[in-house]
Amino acid sequence: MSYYQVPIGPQHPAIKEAFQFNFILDGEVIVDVKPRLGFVHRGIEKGMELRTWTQGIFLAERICGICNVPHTTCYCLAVEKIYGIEVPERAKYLRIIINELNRIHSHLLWIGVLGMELGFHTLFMYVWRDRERVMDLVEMISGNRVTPSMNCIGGVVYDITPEMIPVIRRNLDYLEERTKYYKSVLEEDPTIRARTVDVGVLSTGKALDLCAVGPVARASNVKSDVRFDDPYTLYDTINFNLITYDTCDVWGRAMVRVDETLESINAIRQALDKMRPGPINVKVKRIPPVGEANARVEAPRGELLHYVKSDGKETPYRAKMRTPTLANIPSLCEMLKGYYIADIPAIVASIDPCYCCTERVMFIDPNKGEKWTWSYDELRNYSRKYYGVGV
Amino acid sequence: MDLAFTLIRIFIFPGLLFLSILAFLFEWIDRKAYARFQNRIGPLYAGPSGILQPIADFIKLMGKEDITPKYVDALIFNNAPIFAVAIPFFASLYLPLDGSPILTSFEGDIVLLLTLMTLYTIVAFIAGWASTNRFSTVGAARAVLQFLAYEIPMFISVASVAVYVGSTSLTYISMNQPVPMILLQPIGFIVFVISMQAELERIPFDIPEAESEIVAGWLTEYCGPKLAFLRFAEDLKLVFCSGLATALFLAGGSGPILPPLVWFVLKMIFVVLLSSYIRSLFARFRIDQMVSGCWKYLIPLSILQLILTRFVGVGLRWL
Amino acid sequence: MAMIREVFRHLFKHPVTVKYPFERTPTAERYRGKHEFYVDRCVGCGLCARECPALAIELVPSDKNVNGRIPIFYLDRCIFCAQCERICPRAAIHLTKFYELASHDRKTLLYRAV
Amino acid sequence: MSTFNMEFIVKDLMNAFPNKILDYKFDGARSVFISIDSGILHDVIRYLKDRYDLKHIVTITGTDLLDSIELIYHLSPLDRRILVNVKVKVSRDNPHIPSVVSLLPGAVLYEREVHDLLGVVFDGHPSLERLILPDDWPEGVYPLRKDYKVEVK
Repeated sequence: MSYYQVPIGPQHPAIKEAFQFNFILDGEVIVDVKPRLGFVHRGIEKGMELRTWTQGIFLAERICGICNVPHTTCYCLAVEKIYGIEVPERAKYLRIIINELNRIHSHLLWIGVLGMELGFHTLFMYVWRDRERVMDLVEMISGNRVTPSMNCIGGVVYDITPEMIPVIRRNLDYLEERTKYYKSVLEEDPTIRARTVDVGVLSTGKALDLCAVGPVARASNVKSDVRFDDPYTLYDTINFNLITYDTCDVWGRAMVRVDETLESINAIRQALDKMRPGPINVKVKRIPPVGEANARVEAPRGELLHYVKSDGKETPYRAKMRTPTLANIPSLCEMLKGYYIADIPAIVASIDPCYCCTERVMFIDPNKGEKWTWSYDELRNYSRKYYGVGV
Repeated sequence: MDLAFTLIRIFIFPGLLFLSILAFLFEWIDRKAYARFQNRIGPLYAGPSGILQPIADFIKLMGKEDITPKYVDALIFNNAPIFAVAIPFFASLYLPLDGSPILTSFEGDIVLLLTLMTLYTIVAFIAGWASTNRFSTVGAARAVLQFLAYEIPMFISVASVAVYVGSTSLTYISMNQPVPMILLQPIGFIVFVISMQAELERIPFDIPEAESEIVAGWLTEYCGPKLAFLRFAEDLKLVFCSGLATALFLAGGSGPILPPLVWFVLKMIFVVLLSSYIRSLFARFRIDQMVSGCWKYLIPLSILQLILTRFVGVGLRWL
Repeated sequence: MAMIREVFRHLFKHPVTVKYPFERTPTAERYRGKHEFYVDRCVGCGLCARECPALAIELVPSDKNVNGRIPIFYLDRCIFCAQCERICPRAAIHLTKFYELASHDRKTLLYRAV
Repeated sequence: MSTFNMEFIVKDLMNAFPNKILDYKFDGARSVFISIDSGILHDVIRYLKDRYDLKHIVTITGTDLLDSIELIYHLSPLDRRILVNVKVKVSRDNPHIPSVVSLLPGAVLYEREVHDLLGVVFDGHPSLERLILPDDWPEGVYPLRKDYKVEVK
């Protein structure tokens, strides 16, 4: 039986980000998968060591374009643990609100992308139209649709003023109604079910062995959500239930994400009710004491861990971040075996890959054949001379 | 004098020029309706509300560099677009646009038209195979696989109309339908529209060029003028298929006060809108689901329609 | 298939997309766009240049204040995080709601207030 | 043993591996750093895995401490309630440590990442190829080591 190898990526119109999977095929059926990452690896961990603590927040935020709020929350939580400070209660609720808004925005984005991968462009258009409501809310609160940069070490930067609350509530009601409609579409539409039910199956045992995280694990009946198990920023005072499905397939992951969006909506409502007026951040010294800490946050794609180590200097000694997508890659390779080429986009999309999360690249120049590193000054002067800007 | 008149008829008025304008118009209607179904505006800037957008795309593609990849079977690769445009053009000449066919009409010209459409799929296959690119070979294989699935129900539903009206000449059928066949043979019309959607390779049957899996299927290696011609061929096929549907099921040019040509184009636009509506309702099927779906559902339905026509139809003949 | 009614209803709804250059969707009050620099308020402390995560602010000599330097802003490198606005002791920097910064030449993206 | 408390685990480890546990430090209510001698890494992980069901490895963090390389294995149980971080030191010039992929299959990518960026060799790892760095990255140059200078302003 002859196999032939179809490389999908690193540049492929269906896959938004640069990663490469070598699929060993037997006809149209996938026999084996070999991932090759590293195409958008940007050396952020090394970059963190060159930036001051506050500048690190903005770098952490640019790890991923979609789930940037959890990255800043996790980084600030870890650094606050080193400082040993307690964030004011209102700031904690504001963090819950902005995190859950980010989860809704990320999940709706993913449902649209699933529609696009399955060739259902209308669903993509509708879902992304409704997602604009969440983006407008984030813009209203923080001033920027995509990178709110809401967190700072010691609390939150932007506050929710009383006249914003009715606008938020009205938009949440609209979003709830639309998400319920999309849930019914995902449940009833025969073409979607034909392409997603029993596709990319990941058994519960395999999900546990390969340490899958987030909706991928929860769709294989693994009860793991950092907001419940290891609550941070007052998640324990919000009662909302942990969604799991036992269908273990792409459809199950879709339903987990849709239900989680509904849960996030009423989590925001509870946070809005429980919020009391008060300070939104605490002033901190510029340099934290010596020490190390790690913090975990439930990003839309799964459990996210930040580990930070300080040696009393202006810049962190070591900052490590493990993004959920990296944890899901072994499970993804497991899921792909035995399915058709046509299922690849649906299965790959089902773990909601965020490859710029997983990657951090170094600066080298292959065509000159050698590697050299530049200081920031040289980099900036080079770019200025190159563009002839006022030097 | 008579020769000049027929030449004008073939090349200018209801012939090639008019058909090309119709092709661009239908693409605009299709894109505008598809956008409105998705709550978007659709083409907007080129010409009044974007009506010149298809022509703008065509000219832009014509202006691009014409690349023939090295390892490609140049002879077939370069000539495939020409065949792809010629086939729908030639087939559309048989449509009874203004009551009488553009070129001629003879007994059995339906069979010719359907074989021309089969020929188009063969052209698509050899074009995909000739471009030796992995994605296009998979796309070409899928095009032929899909062709096996939708051809049979399409032929049977056309046959049941021919059996009912008692002739296999397109003009005769479209002229002497007592009542538009869509009313008499609804199942046949549904089967025809679905297989037409598959023939035009539109969602939910655009598997041969499914961009999320195999880039652009058999079109992957084409760019520049060749791609412009292939896109233009697809628009022409849309014109031809909607014309065929109109002539067979919607009683061609006959209609109360308006001249037959206007009626014919209006009905074609209705069929295009219907196809665009279907396009916005479905996700793409997988190739094995599509083939099994056609064999399990479409063929029995079309055979049922044939049986109904044979027995029930005759009873209604005196209508 | 399940969206038959919904899709048909949309045929008669007004499209949500906007004809951009002719119509614009309003931006929020707190939108962080192009900087606005009040030369008279600035004392040339240089806090903004030090704090900027993207190193997009540079201090150039000028006679406008006692420390003899004022910041200039490289908008093509700036990430519009408004950290300079927060850190400035004299509120000399404010990010306006202007966001149309696309240009053919990066020199136009160098915002030099004076 | 649903409500783990951290002191109990540390004490249990202490008497299970007498004087091999170097020191420990609590990091918040549900997380602890435990430094151990690199020789007993496998036994400690197997012990934690069997007794406390710590099957989920979150990640492996490598840090260059100039005199040695420190590896932290962040482990957490199936219901993710707590974080036990096992710290191990490895010599800097030829860092070798047994791979834990046999115990925790999920660690296969993390070990390749640490190998790429810090040069730690995990003996027994099924396929220790390059994961992140580009193919033409020179051998022996490990970006996350402190001696890899990217000068700063």
